[in-house]
Amino acid sequence: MSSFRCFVLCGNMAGLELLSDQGYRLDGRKASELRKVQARMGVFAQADGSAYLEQGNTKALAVVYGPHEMRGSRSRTLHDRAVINCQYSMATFSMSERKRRPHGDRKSTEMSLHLKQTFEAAVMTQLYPRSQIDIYVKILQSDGGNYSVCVNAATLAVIDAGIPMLDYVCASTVGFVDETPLADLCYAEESGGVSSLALALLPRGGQIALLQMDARLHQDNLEALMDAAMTACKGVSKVLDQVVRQHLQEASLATGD
Amino acid sequence: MPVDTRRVRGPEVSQSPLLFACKPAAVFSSHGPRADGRQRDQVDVRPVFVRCGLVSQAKGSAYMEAGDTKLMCCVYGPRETERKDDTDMKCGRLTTDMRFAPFSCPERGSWIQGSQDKDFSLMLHESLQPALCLHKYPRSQIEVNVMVLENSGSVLAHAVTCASLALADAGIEMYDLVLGCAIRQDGASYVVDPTYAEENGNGSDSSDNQGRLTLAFLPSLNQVSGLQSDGEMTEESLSAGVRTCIEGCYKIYPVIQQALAKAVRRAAPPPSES
Amino acid sequence: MAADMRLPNIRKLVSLSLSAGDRRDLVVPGDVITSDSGFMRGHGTYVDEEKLTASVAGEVQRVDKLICVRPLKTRFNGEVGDVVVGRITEVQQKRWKVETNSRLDSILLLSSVNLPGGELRRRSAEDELTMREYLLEGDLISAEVQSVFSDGALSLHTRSLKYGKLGQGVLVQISPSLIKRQKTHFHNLPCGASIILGNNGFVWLYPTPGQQDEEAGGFYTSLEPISLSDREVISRLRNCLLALSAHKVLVFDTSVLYCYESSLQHQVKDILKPEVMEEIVMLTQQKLIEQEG
Amino acid sequence: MSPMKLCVPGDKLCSVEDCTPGTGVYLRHGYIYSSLAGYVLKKNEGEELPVISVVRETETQLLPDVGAIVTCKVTSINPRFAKVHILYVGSTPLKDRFRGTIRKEDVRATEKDKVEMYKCFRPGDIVLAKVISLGDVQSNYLLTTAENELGVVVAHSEAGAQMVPNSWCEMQCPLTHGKEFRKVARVQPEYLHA
Amino acid sequence: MATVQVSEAEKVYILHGIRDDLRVDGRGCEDYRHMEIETDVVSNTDGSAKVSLGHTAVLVGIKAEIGKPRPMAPNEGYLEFFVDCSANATPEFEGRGGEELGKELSNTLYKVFNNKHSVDLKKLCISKGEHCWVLYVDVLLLQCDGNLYDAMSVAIKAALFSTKIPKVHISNDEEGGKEIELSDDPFDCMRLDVENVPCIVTLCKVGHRHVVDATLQEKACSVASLIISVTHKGTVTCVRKMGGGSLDPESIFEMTETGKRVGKALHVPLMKLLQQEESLGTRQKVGFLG
Repeated sequence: MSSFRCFVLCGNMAGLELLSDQGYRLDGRKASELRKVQARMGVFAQADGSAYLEQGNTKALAVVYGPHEMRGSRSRTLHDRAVINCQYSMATFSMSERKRRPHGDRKSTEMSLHLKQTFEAAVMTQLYPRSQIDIYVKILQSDGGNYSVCVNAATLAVIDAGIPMLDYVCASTVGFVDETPLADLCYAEESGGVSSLALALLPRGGQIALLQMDARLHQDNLEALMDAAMTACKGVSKVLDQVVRQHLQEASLATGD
Repeated sequence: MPVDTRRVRGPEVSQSPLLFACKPAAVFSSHGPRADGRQRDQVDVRPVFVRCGLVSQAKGSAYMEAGDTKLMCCVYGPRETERKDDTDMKCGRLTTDMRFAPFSCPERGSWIQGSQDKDFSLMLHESLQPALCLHKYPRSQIEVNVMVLENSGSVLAHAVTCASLALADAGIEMYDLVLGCAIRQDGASYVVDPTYAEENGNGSDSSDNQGRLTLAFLPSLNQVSGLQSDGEMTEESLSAGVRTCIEGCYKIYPVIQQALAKAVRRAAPPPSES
Repeated sequence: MAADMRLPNIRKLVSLSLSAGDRRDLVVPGDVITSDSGFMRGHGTYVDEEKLTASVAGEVQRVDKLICVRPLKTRFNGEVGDVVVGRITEVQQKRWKVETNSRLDSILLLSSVNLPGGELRRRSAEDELTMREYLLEGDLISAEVQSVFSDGALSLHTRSLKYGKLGQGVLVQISPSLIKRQKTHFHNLPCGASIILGNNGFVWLYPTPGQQDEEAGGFYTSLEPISLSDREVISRLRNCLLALSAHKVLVFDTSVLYCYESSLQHQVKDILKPEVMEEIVMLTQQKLIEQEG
Repeated sequence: MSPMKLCVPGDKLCSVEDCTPGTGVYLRHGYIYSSLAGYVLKKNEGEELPVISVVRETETQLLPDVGAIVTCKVTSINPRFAKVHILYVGSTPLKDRFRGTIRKEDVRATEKDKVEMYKCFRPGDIVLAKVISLGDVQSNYLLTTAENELGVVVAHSEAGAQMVPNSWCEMQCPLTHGKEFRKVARVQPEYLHA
Repeated sequence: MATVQVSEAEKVYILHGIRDDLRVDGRGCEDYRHMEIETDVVSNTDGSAKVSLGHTAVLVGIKAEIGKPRPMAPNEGYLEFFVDCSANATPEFEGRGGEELGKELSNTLYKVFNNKHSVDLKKLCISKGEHCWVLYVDVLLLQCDGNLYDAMSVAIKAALFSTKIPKVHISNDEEGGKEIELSDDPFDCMRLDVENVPCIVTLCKVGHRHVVDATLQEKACSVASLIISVTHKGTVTCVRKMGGGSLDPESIFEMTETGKRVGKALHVPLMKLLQQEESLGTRQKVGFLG
């Protein structure tokens, strides 16, 4: 099945410059500017924690169940800490071309693993021996930076579930074009041949939870790119902080005594 | 998409020659008698031929022919459940599997079970389960496998009948037999136990009362264990259809009873009365 | 037949509190609470470079030298003496596993229940095999936390007449942090029904028993139909509890009762409509403030 | 004598006032119905109502039930329990394989805490046991041998010969005269079929 | 499927309540929980809708792609259904856990739409025998709190209502081949007529009565249910008995009668709401931020 429109769109893009002479990007942002982030915590009542996060046109839902008794095979039980179990999936309609399966392909399996590693670095699992924490993330609409958006949404969901974390985990995808680092890439930039790097950071201590790059980049540029990524993550953390504080403020008013 | 590599496959894309045949003039006309001479608007089911215990390996089996529709069913078990996780302690479990032989329909099918076959299996499961005394088989499972050898319409209905026969042959305790019957509604008229052509034909285009209905019925308990329809039907013709199907079930009831009695008699002489 | 369809609206929580400004006792993960080393670290905090830091988002609570952060929503963190309502999930040898919204399934030992036939009965091997006759998977019980195992799992007991298997009624699940700790969690509400406010957020609503006919160690449940008027009260209470929980109002006998009274002008099924919910909760909070002041 | 009546599942046989239900039948609204395809059998026992049941020559599927004596084969042992395959229920062979467990505390009736599984069973032994429970979700059928008549009936020595019981806890190899420990059953003649 | 455990005594309570026409949440036997509907919530689709019914939440996205018509119907497009029971709804659906239920739901949807009038498939044909529109109707289950079928069908109807398929122009090139060109103008699009799209009504038989819009607890007390898909005219496009129990013929007649009545009545507020939303124009979408 061919998607004609997708074809048309890509054709248009190839000719465009990712960064104009005036220093503007395809969607009109400056090089270090982030996309608009909107989020809400506690979207669903049945889960222990849930959050919805939009970063530009990328939209993700994260749901947390647990900590709870191990499900399925008890052999995976850890006696000194909780098991973190992640599943990343994409809605079949999330991209311009329809996906046939929401999850189970190699890319989503890898993404699930990355999420697991990221949150094992931040969640204080040692407080919950023999338990399991499920983090499920669903991309509803994809426009680049899927990993980062998932991490940010999942962070909010974990906080909503009241599970202790050392700090927020904030993530951002950055790229390098024309000697300039671009923050928070969108799909057109990601697929436009930019060497991109994804970073998940615990902003307060500056610890890195996950760092991934699978493109070619000159060693000299790495530092600049890392700096840009750190700044972007800290920018995200400010927004998340606002969301959480607002949520706290609203929700605790009534309980407050 | 799972591909069966062990078999030689045909060309990537092939089409049935039927598509290119000049359309036979209205295979399924909506007036007058039916192609096989049965009456329309009457509970005129095809004569059925049934025989139990043909497959010696299985605990119970049955073969059934209704017109050109031919199918067979094997029952295995009760045996220990394979999946331990969701074993119900108090109840046994019924598993059903219904498959079409690739040559069973006018168009060649695949060996791999498609989603339609899975749907049939599910419907078979729902139709049979209410009739079984599953509580007598704790921690065990009973397997029902149906293979459709030739599809000439009303397959699900006959599969239900055939499966209940095989279950009885296997000596599985049941509250009642389960009988199936199907009808095809075509405007104001209907045909009972439709053939493949009648089932899939277009009927009279003008009317919107076009639908198919399959029912599974427990004759002695007077309970409907399975019901499914598609197409478009008014609520009145739907209710009328249910009544007609029940009547159809009663028509084949004696045949099934006799076949079963014959199987019991053949299996063993009556035990001495003492 | 009634079907109420509408477009979604941005929901606002109802609040009457005056201190709507910045509250300094609210923290988020990573916030430093104090760098004074004289404090003790409680739940929801950790020490990072000698600074006491929050690990969850919520309210800071200080008891003497102990600092805790209580998250808005969390699984039940049981303590000895807590009253819980739970559901049996598994019958094992000598014990039942009970779902209590904790992070591990709680455990009810065969030796922690009163078996029919008196206190001092020895638990024999036959009792082990007939455990299903007392409590079956799916059954609801009320119990008390007897002890907490080293891994954090709770051990329950039902060795008091007020605990045991629950009969007919309705279970409402809300967040454990919305349950106010009180002297008693069993209430016979004047509106004609009784309530067990489990500390674990499981709330059990049931018709007030006529006379004390507790027998057979609480394993007997009556299956007689309950009168329509009792049902209506219970359904109303159920919906009120959900309204309170949706607006994060602390749940205890008085707040439930005020909410019940405020809802009386509406039909039971309408209480869950967002605008009705808002109105009722607003009225409830007004009453609560009046009563306090 | 009239030929025996045949019935199919769902056939109404009689009212409960006339007969008491036996096997292969079920009760519904005060009537007895058949749940099997087979022959209707009425048995008169004394002055009480006759028992009505439906029988088939091919044995109806038996499942191990609580209280049933089963013959099984030990497949594996560990310090806490022995795993077995149930082969016979009473004297009826099972068509399919069912698994069971004999826990350490169910091996014998006395001195339960001194039981050592390796001194009671070995893989390959044929054991008579009684079903005590259908077990729960994880476990299999729970069996016991805590009666004099229950325990190992057939065992082979390391040399491969069938051993002869010496005492209730010992068996001897006829070839090497080596002794091995077993929880030996005092075999009742009616169970001797294996 | 996400099931809940209910004790015997709770079942009795629910059963008697339904007998007295007062359900646990105060509803009568034929009342729905309140429903929130919004269309156009995800933008990578050609039509979408989000529906929440009690705590059940469903998101439907429709994508139109160009494909080849089926050989049996060369002048018609077709619909493909897929139901994703995501782990978001319940951990039971993790991995392949939701596949079975998803299959069951999508197979039923095929049946529901297996008739000539629900969607005008001829309109989806672009050039006979060569190109047609294929509408992929993807249902995403976000939370389940009972009555998936009804919520799903309402969401599908709303999503189909909001679907905008771009206009196509076919031109012949020199070699006699055909070229398909999509209209760039987002307003130059084709809308679907959803008047005849049916809604599903699930009737749960509990005790001697039947209820609509059963919660998970009520579902646990029911032995069998009947799903009926009904158009606004009252035509039934699909009936299916679900569950492990059986129904006596009389109650089937009662249930189809109720199903038809309730189903017919469901279309009125739904269409009103969809038109109302349309008339509001470019309103700020609430989506998941509400």
